[in-house]
Amino acid sequence: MTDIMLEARGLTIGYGGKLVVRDVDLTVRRGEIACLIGANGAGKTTILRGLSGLLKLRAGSVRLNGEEIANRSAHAIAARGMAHAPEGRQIFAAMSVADNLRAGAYLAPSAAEIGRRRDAALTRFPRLKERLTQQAGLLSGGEQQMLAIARALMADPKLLLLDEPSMGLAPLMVEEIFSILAALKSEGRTILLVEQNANAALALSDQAYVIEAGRISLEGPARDLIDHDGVSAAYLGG
Amino acid sequence: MPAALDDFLWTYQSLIASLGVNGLLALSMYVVLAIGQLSLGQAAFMGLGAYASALLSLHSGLPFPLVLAAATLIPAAFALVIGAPTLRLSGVYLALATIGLGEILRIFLIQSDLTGGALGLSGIPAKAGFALIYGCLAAVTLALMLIARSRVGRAMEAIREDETAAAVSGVDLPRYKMAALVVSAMLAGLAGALNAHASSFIGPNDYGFDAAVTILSYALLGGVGSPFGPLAGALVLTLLPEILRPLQDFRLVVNGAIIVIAVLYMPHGLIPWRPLRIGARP
Amino acid sequence: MLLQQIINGFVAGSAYALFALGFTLTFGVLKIVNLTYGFYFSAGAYLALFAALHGAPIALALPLAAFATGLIAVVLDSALLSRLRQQQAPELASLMITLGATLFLYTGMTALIGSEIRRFPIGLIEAAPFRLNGASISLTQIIIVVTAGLLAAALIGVLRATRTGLAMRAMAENPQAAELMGINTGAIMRRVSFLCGAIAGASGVLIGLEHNAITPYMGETMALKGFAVIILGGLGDVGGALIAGLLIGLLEALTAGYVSSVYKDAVGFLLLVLTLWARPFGLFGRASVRRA
Amino acid sequence: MSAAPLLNIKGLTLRYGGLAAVEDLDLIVAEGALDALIGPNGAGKTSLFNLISGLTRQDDGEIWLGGARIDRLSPSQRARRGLARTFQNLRLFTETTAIENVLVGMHLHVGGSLLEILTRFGRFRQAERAAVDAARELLAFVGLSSVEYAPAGSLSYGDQRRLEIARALAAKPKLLLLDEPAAGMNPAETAALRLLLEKLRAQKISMLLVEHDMSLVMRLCDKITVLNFGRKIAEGPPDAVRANPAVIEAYLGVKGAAHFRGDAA
Amino acid sequence: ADPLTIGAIEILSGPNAKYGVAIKQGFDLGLDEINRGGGVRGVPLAIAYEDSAGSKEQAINAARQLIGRAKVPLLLGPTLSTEMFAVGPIANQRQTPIIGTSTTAIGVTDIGPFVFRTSLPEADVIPVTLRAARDKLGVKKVAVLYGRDDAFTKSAYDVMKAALAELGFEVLTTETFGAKDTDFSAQLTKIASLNPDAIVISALADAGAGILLAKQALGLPQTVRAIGGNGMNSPKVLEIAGPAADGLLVGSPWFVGKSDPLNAKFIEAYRAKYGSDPDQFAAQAYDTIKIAASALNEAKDLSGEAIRDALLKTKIEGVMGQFAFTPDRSPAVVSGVLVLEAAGGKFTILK
Ligand SMILES: Nc1ncnc2c1ncn2[C@@H]1O[C@H](COP(=O)(O)OP(=O)(O)OP(=O)(O)O)[C@@H](O)[C@H]1O
Ligand SMILES: Nc1ncnc2c1ncn2[C@@H]1O[C@H](COP(=O)(O)OP(=O)(O)OP(=O)(O)O)[C@@H](O)[C@H]1O
Ligand SMILES: [Mg+2]
Ligand SMILES: [Mg+2]
Repeated sequence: MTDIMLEARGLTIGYGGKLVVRDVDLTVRRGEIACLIGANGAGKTTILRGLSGLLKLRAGSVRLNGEEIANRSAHAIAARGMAHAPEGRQIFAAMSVADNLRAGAYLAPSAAEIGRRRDAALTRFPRLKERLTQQAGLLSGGEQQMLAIARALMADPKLLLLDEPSMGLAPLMVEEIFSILAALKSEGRTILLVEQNANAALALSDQAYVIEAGRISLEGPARDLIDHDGVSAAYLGG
Repeated sequence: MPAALDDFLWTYQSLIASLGVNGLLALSMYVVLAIGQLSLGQAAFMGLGAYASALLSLHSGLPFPLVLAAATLIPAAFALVIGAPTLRLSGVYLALATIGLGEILRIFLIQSDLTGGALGLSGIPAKAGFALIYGCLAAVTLALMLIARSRVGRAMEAIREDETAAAVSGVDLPRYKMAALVVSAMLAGLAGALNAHASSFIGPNDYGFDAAVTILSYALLGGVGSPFGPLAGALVLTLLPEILRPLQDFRLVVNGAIIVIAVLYMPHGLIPWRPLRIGARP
Repeated sequence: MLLQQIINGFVAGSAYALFALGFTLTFGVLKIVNLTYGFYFSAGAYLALFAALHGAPIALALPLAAFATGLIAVVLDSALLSRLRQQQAPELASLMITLGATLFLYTGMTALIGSEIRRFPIGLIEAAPFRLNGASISLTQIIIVVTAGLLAAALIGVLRATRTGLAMRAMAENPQAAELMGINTGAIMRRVSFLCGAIAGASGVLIGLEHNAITPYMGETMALKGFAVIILGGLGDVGGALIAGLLIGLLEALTAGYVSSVYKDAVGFLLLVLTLWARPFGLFGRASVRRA
Repeated sequence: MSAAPLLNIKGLTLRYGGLAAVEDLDLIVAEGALDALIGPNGAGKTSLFNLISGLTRQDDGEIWLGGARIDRLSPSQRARRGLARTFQNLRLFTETTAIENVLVGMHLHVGGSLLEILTRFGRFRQAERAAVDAARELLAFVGLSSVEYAPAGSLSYGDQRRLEIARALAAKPKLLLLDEPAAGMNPAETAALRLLLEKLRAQKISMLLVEHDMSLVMRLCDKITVLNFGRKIAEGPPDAVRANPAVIEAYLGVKGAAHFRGDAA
Repeated sequence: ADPLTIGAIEILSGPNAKYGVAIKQGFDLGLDEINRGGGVRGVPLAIAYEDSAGSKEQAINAARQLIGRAKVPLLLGPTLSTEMFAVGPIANQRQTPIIGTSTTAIGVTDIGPFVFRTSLPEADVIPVTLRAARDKLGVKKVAVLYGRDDAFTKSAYDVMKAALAELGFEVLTTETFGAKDTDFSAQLTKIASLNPDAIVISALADAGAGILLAKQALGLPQTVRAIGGNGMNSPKVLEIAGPAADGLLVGSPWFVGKSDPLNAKFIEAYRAKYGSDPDQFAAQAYDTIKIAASALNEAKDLSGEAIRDALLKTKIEGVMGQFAFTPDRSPAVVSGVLVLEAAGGKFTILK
């Protein structure tokens, strides 16, 4: 077992004829939080989709826990312990909240285990508990966001990819999300985070990458980037 | 006219006429599909137009242009009446409701003595020549093209993609949907009348489920980005069985295979382009 | 006569429902109006016929035919629909491709085996009807009613309560998200195709047995009725399909018995149109949930 | 603030079964105002927007816009009266290009009768050309010039948000409802959005803004209304709302309130 | 020498191909014999077949091809009366004689002076059958069941209705079905409740057999006779319905068991060539090609008018008996109609 959870080398991804992500190298260490920040359209979402198998890679290698997973199907990657809470939430709208959570634990070994994870998720998001039987598509935007995160947690992942988890959440809830991330980290889980709330994200992360027009323009320990002048001007509103 | 050409035209008269008529039907399908309404009432509207015009021609002595007008207005009136409740439906539900209405109409045609029952009507005067059929087709195609390349065409496409977003942008959904249904009914009725007066014989089973599906397939095979897609679909699907005639037993098998392959390789239709609008990329 | 008409209606309705169960399931999971479904119905009947002509008892011919049609469905769906899905083709393209495939399959079948009407060998199944109170019902009819009921219950059970059912529903809603949950959507799709093909095939055998008339186009006729049934019941709703099938069957029988057989076919469609005007998504269907 | 009310909502109520998404709500947006609507997730903000724009019907209450009652009108009729909105869950015409999305937004203002369309005479060409120019300008205004011809569905999330705003602006609304316009934007992008909204305010477009980004709301808005469980729990200028214990308790949190205190200065 | 080619339009594919195929086999058998005997006008005779697949559109296109391009002097077919109503006017317009071999509906020959048929119209056959049922079996009260949406079954029903009234039957109820129906139990249940002596059925073979099976399944006794029209006069009906067909009555211009030598020879040749028994459609086709050949030989030239005139004068002895056309181009001799009864999977002449 290495201490590197995810290692991407030369990641290149495109849509049709257009390359959107070029030659990106990323490393996420076990038990750490890494974050990607960048302007709208920089390619953050595309990178996450490439890592989790939703998009085909044009080139590059991805190692999860030392095993090559480039261009494996998304379900196979999920089975190796990666969970991805995608952009736009992608909840199962016509299914109840409870069934969405069950689907999140699709690969769980036993009913007891599913129950345990569900209880944990519902303690984190009490609002979902009130809405268990409601069709997920009828939830408010923020409630859906909570469900998307909770559903990813149901997989009990070793590596969690989160695409803007704080989007659409009320300030109190944003605080809550960041403290959940901190708690997950202290449980020993690894997280790759895309976040526009860059201040909070950098404060929480160990390692950070700045994406510009599909390439990594800057990387380093998150603490250092907070103080970096360019970063602060471009992404932190400072 | 040289005898050879005359023979050629006579031999392919029905085929040439059906190409035009089917083109009109394809356009009538286009009008509803363009706003995302999977209405399959076209066959029934066609039947209404055909029967109305045939009965008028046979029994009323009305001049032919008036007969044609009636053949477009009667289906249009029918569309207006059924429109309000029907247009609340969407997708396959709308498709089946309109097919259901068509089946009910068919059963009425079969039962009624006026319409000749299962025997249909024969001896309809042959008044629809090539000039009339293709004149109508050309005029309708041009009009639809001009509309597609305007704010109306944009609004239609917007409805197809997202009704709610179109509505809050100020697009009057009920009006657009009703207008599309009525225009589509008029075109189908016109096609029915032309067909009746080109082939001289009509029967109630010509306007059932099979016909509805055939008309739909013109548009689907051709693509609904622009009026030319459905026209191309009608052209191909009308000609194919004739071209493949020498294959005898395997004619329709090959026909089916060609359709399958065409869709596999051209899922957006034979003519996937959308009309160039003013302001679109040069 | 009332009792007999109710039996007639119930049997006819169960037959519609039996056919419609797989039809509605294909739509429910794959989100595609798969017109080839009617072909599996015909194919099932023919396959069982050939098995029976080679001496297989019905208890063997039926499952054999169902298994074979299931396999045909898997092959066709993988070759056509999966491919389209990968290309992210527009929804209607899949309707068109099944239309083309239907033409190909039906005419291909007739070109190979002729369009002659065929019948199962006499004595393949006990034909003498049971009598009760002057009404009669045959063994095949009983089997159809029972199968339709049990199958509907089983499908509802699978969809609601099992892990596979959960995966099917998730895939129906959002295949990409389902993949992210670790659901192998390709495998689920094949399973659903197989199941639906097998249901269509088995219902073809049973209904072929009941009327003892097998023609290549029997599936096409059935498909139109089946369509009405699954729409009336609400697309994708298994229980709805059962109830809608029974409703249409009963209504047709009673109309023919007490009003006029002229309106027998119309009444199903009339019910459909009126229902949709009142409930735009069928008796039990629901609008897709998408909040603004 | 004594300007005439542009939007006037009286006793508005919407229930889903036992749950009241909006309950007995009174709300006024004055002519030219830039007001905010905040509240915890599920408080009923989007539901209120849906009621105002006509996508759902209220169970009770009235909605007045510019002196006329609009709560029985269809969405397009309300749009005609000067209402436009953006969607929290993006609803763009994904297959059409960005510029065409904006052109659809302009639907009500592009002239040309059916006859003119069919003959290409009269105002038609001129109207279309003017519309295209205006659409280009709007795209430039929201910073999307480079993707004019990209299908809307292929834009990144943040760009799609901007496109929604451009489409809504294309309708030349009197009242613009913005549902979380800054979601998916980083602080720098949010600051640019703020400038944009300020320009709109200068153009006398009234706005009602739903937003969870307090740095934006607190700096920008004239009046803030806070909802919780469908009811109004506070209303007033930013400073008052920020200090309101009920709002801190339900929405901002002590840390949040403290955090945003410095911003308004 | 180049053969003289005439055209034939039949249903060779699709659900009703069984009729077209039987007809084609009848033609081909007759053609062999004609050509073995020297052909017509000193050259072999040939038939160019076109498939209509049962569709009017395709039948029309086929006819236009044959007349306009292949320039055949004479057309045979098409199979169904509906198709004839579509194709007849076209042939007539170009003055090309067209002979239907299986078009029994009312009004077929009214299409025009070049439209012929060699099949007995239902109007000549059905009254014979009904009279036999009344006189020989004592049938008085009947229920009627007909296919409402098919031109052929509907027009046969019209004939039945008139004949039933004329012969003084009591009609208890008139029920209908759709061409594609396979479930007839509701109608038959109603009929059974009225206790008729017989059920008069106008149906094509497939539906007809289905009705017989359903009749048995519902427990209607064998003594309640089924009386069919031309569409049910097919061995296929007996084959499908099995014992349920026992007691069925049909009228027919021809019968496989007819013992005259010409017929025996035909059946033997047919069995040798195709390995099965001919049906009425094959027999009519066989006679028709002989009639056509004779007229082509006699015509003073190959113009449409000459052939038409020759056809009107043709008199032959065929497997169906004496044949000649009436002035309005239907079969003149109707005395040969036999009433057949199904028993043990075979038709026999009703005693
Ligand atoms: N389906 C698609 N087809 C074509 N281009 C696309 C598609 N999806 C994204 N793109 C393009 O890829 C680039 C990167 O998009 P991506 O969604 O990865 O950005 P992002 O960094 O996540 O931005 P945001 O912060 O707005 O979410 C953008 O230029 C976008 O226009
Ligand atoms: N159609 C519906 N059926 C049942 N409940 C609904 C329906 N629509 C909304 N709700 C509920 O009403 C409440 C209000 O939802 P709304 O979307 O208005 O919240 P919101 O204030 O916009 O929240 P957010 O900040 O998360 O977007 C939510 O709890 C939601 O679950
Ligand atoms: Mg993104
Ligand atoms: Mg909201």
